[in-house]
Amino acid sequence: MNYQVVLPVFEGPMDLLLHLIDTNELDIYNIPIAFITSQYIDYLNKAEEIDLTLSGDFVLMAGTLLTIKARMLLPKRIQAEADEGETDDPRDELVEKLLEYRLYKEKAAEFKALEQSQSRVFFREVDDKTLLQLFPAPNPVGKLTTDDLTRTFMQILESLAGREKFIQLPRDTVTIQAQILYLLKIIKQQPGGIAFRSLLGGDSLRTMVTTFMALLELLHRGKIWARQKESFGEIYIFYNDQNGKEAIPNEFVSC
Amino acid sequence: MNLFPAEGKRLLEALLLCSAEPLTLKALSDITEFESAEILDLLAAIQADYQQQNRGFALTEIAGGWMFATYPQHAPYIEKLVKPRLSSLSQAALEVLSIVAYRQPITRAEIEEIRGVSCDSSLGTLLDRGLIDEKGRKDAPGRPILFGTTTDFLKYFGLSSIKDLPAFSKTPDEEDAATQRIEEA
Amino acid sequence: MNLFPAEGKRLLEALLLCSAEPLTLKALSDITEFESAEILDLLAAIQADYQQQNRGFALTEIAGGWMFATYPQHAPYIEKLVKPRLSSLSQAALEVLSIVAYRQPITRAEIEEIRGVSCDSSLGTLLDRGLIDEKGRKDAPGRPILFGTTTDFLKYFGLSSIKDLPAFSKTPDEEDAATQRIEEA
Repeated sequence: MNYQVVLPVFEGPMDLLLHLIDTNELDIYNIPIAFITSQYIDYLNKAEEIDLTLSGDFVLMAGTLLTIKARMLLPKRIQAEADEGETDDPRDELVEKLLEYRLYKEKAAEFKALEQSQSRVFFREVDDKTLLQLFPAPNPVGKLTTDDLTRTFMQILESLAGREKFIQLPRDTVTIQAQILYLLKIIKQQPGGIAFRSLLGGDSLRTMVTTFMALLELLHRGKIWARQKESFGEIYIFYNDQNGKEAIPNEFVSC
Repeated sequence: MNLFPAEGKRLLEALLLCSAEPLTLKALSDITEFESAEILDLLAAIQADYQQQNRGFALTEIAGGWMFATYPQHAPYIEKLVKPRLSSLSQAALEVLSIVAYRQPITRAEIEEIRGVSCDSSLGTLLDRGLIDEKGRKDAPGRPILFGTTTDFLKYFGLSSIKDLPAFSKTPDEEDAATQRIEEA
Repeated sequence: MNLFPAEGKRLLEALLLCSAEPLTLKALSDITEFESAEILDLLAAIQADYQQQNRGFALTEIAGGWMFATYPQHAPYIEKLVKPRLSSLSQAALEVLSIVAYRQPITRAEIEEIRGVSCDSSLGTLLDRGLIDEKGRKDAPGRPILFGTTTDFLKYFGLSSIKDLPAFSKTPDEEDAATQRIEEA
């Protein structure tokens, strides 16, 4: 028997976060960030399992949540120093954005109700064709000339060329799932380890976050190892061939 | 009849207001499910109401149907109202027209692919103005309608043939492709 | 005024019958050459007439002007007559539209900042349906396009002016800010 996984679909990361806050009856001014982050990432994982393609924006928000979580973990003193004496809550900016988004989401619901009631009201219809028969003189294109036509078409072609270039960006095509498969392949090809930095180079922010999330997932599943030679040194990623740690050169320390 | 006469009149008036074309007895009876005789009675009552109350328009029987129409003495004012609207195109309509002109014959889906947004209302405007019309069906799944420009289009833009449309100067490929398509058309 | 009041009413009614768009006070006064105050009196008189006579449609103030509109109870019948309306707006489009409505003029990047997600296709839909349009460019790097709502937006949602937007209920600060922004727009 096949089970259909029913997963609610969200308009974006903010929509998903609000849903998590509402269903868990959380205080938006005091969000338990570790809890919400794990719920959020849980949703992303479920979405991947059923092949629901989420845009890179969802992954970007996961990165934001992890950053806030990390900053919350810092001792207050260090945090205060990092903020040059200010003791702002790292969640403030997110809360502000969530409140603003929620406001417009509520307005959208009101517009939907207006749309529905207004859809039952009809207005006078006037047929241009009939009017043109009654008042035949006017020129339906006004002062437009063939130059306007040509210029407009040229502009459309230019924007089309721009759009095609835009579509070629990997931005929305890279999912965590796809990135996991890609990373596994290239990490496997490098038995001597591959520098973490080199995996993140040259990509857009969205792709970098996706790559980072994919690496975390691979670590979590025990498919790869991450090691560094010294504290704050370059992190190297190794493929875990299931034969144990001996595959990793000795000079690396666990991290 | 299901409704009181006053309600029946109200319904017919609402239908007449929303129709750009004369409404036939058959259309009115299909929509309202009233008997033809009842509808004729109601229409006569509406007609009398508007006359007695000296309203600014009348219910008239025209071209086998019924519609609200204005009186001839108001024509000069109405002309001032409608002429500016009938002699200008929105930016969206101009974009669709330019695509049809250079890429004809073309389907709605193809136009939408080029513009990246839907174009229902713009196509409707251009069809109403007689600037484009249907040029058969495309030999493709669903047999979609193909659109092309009309002789009125040539007249309004002062062209003797569609080949007189200015060619492009910037991208030679596009120019070739466009010219080719136009010649095929 | 050149005409007797009854004649003035008749002329306005004729103009309202011939317009598929809300007629503004300015358009009516340009066409009729009546004073604004006289026109307002006449419109109020027409409105009262139709209500007292229990007609099938009403004169309503919408989208900055006046036009004849039907009553909701006749919708099931009228739907059989007129071409089907465009589908209702998606949740994404409604969210983008509500941001544009309260924050106009606003750039795409600013909308995306609020929603946390890209909005190309929603913006495209709203532009094609004429619910929003370009309101110039922002004086910022890249000179991004500014978007705002149109009179069709007001008509679509049954609002008579942008000041009729549903007010913010929860946070007074936000409401003030939004109201201020709208008044500046």
